[in-house]
Amino acid sequence: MMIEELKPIIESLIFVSEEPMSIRQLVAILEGESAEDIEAACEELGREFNERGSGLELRQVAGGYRLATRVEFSEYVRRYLKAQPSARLSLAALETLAVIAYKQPITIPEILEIRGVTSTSAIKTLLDRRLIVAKGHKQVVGRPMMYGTSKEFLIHFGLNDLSELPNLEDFEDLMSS
Amino acid sequence: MMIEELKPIIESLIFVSEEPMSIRQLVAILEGESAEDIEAACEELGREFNERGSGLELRQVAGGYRLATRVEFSEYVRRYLKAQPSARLSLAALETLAVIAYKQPITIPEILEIRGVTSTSAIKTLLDRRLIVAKGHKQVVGRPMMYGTSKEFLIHFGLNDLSELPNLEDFEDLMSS
Amino acid sequence: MEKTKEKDETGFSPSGAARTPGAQTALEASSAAAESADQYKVKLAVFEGPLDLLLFLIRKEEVSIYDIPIARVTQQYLDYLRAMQELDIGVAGEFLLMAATLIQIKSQMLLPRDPAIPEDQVEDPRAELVNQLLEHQKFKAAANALHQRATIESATFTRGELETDKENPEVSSTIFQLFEVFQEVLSRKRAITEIEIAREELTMAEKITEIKRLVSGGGTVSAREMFERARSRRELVLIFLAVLELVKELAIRLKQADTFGEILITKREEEAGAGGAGPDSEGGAAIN
Repeated sequence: MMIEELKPIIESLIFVSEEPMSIRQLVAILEGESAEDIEAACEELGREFNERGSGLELRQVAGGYRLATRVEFSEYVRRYLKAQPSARLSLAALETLAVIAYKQPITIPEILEIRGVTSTSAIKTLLDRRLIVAKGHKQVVGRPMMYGTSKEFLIHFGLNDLSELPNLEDFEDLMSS
Repeated sequence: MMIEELKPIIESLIFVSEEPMSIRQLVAILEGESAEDIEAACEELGREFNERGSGLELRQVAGGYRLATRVEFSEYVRRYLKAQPSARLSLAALETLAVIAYKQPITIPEILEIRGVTSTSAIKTLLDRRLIVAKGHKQVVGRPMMYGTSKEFLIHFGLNDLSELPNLEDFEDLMSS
Repeated sequence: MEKTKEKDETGFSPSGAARTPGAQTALEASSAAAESADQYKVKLAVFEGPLDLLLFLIRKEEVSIYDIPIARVTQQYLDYLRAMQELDIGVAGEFLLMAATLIQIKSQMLLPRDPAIPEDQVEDPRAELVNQLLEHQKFKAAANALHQRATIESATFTRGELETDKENPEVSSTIFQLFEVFQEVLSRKRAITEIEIAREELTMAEKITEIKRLVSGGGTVSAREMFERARSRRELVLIFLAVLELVKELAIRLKQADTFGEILITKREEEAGAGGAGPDSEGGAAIN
């Protein structure tokens, strides 16, 4: 294969790899190609990334080549990552959210009672993400705060209102076949 | 910022993101930049990937941009990842999915009506694979759950949005042939 | 219905690997109808449902879907069902329902036309079925198109994982998952409660044995002293319940000398005949 042909193949391989891609690995995948040609293709690929002012660069790190964002754009990347905690919740947070959604309004001690573990940091996460809101104090000893789901919760899960939460019957509909 | 300056920043952001990156997200990160400029930069970026014969391409999927390897190099990538093609959907699941995709939101009884056969286990599979999501209860007797396709569905089938589904009427008259 | 369920999971198992989704393929696979029973069985399993079977028959007979010779097709349909039954393939309810529909349409077709209704207003009894078949056919084609798209998609790959990717276990939160998680929490709580109950029962049994042992030598034990030995509220309740249980079992007797005096527990000996003061009233009075 010509070096020109090798380049895009190597590019896609480095792109999908989770670990830096070594010349040795590339030689193994690209049967019949010499280590020299492969190395030359890598070098050229890296040079091209630099020359065209790409947002990415081909870095040579311990053990091989990897693609990474260029340092000068790290500010934007950081900004993106920070604004990112979108769709994912830890299992603890998701459990807490589920309990709140189905048992609202509910206090922290009551959540503890159901989950069997403290949920304070999960509740903080959920409050930060605005998936839950405080719903006033419960009129019992200690007047603990009650929590319920927010409008953002409905939007996040694509619900019009809480009555659209699936119930046991919906689930059984799926099981009975 | 000039479009030329925007391009590498956008490239690095799209690279870092795990999910397709929407114009809206980019606008939020690149404060002060117009959606038009950002879109123009994305277009140009995509064109450049194609023109230089990169191993990667910029694709529009599920309402956003994402980088992916080109189909023509799939054999090498598979060889490296030793990727098992992800478990295929059964015929029943695919047909059920087609009905849901074109008729959403749709309930289980309505799917039965069209397919002439119960689809509950197919629906369970589709929910597990996250290709469909619950879309709330239908306000009819029994309040059955309605289902529709998810973002995963768009990603799985490489669609930018539902309007990219082929027209159902185009499938007509297959019997007369 | 059981059958459909199984098929879902095994739809593309080795035996089905050669077929791709889509009407044509399913039909062609079936039309290569084999003579031997075993092969027959395999072919029949290809039908996803009654509509699939009907479409196959229509194609096999090379008739128009818009003008189905209903008597002939019905006969063939019933033959297939019979074959399925003979081969011991469970015939799902949907297949039987369709058989009933076909027979109904057939008999409607045989009825003489009402001369009072103008010809262009006579409704074809097959119309609904034809629409259903056409609709089904379209979705099968759509499923095929989806499958082709997925095949192309599976040939492109996204980048490998980066360090910046979240370390959280992926918990994508669809609404059904939220429900499932909730159910899991509830069942976990149930399991914990059951363990607690089991533990409590064990302790209760222990208390009963302990009290029995204390009074076994014919001695007397002060109830107050025993209650005072309890290290927790829960243990106190347990002792109390154990005493009650033993009174009920007629294993012990409670005695109280004066109204506010000590309650003494003694072992109850076998009594021949219950006198005026029965065991219940005796125990009950003492406890109150």
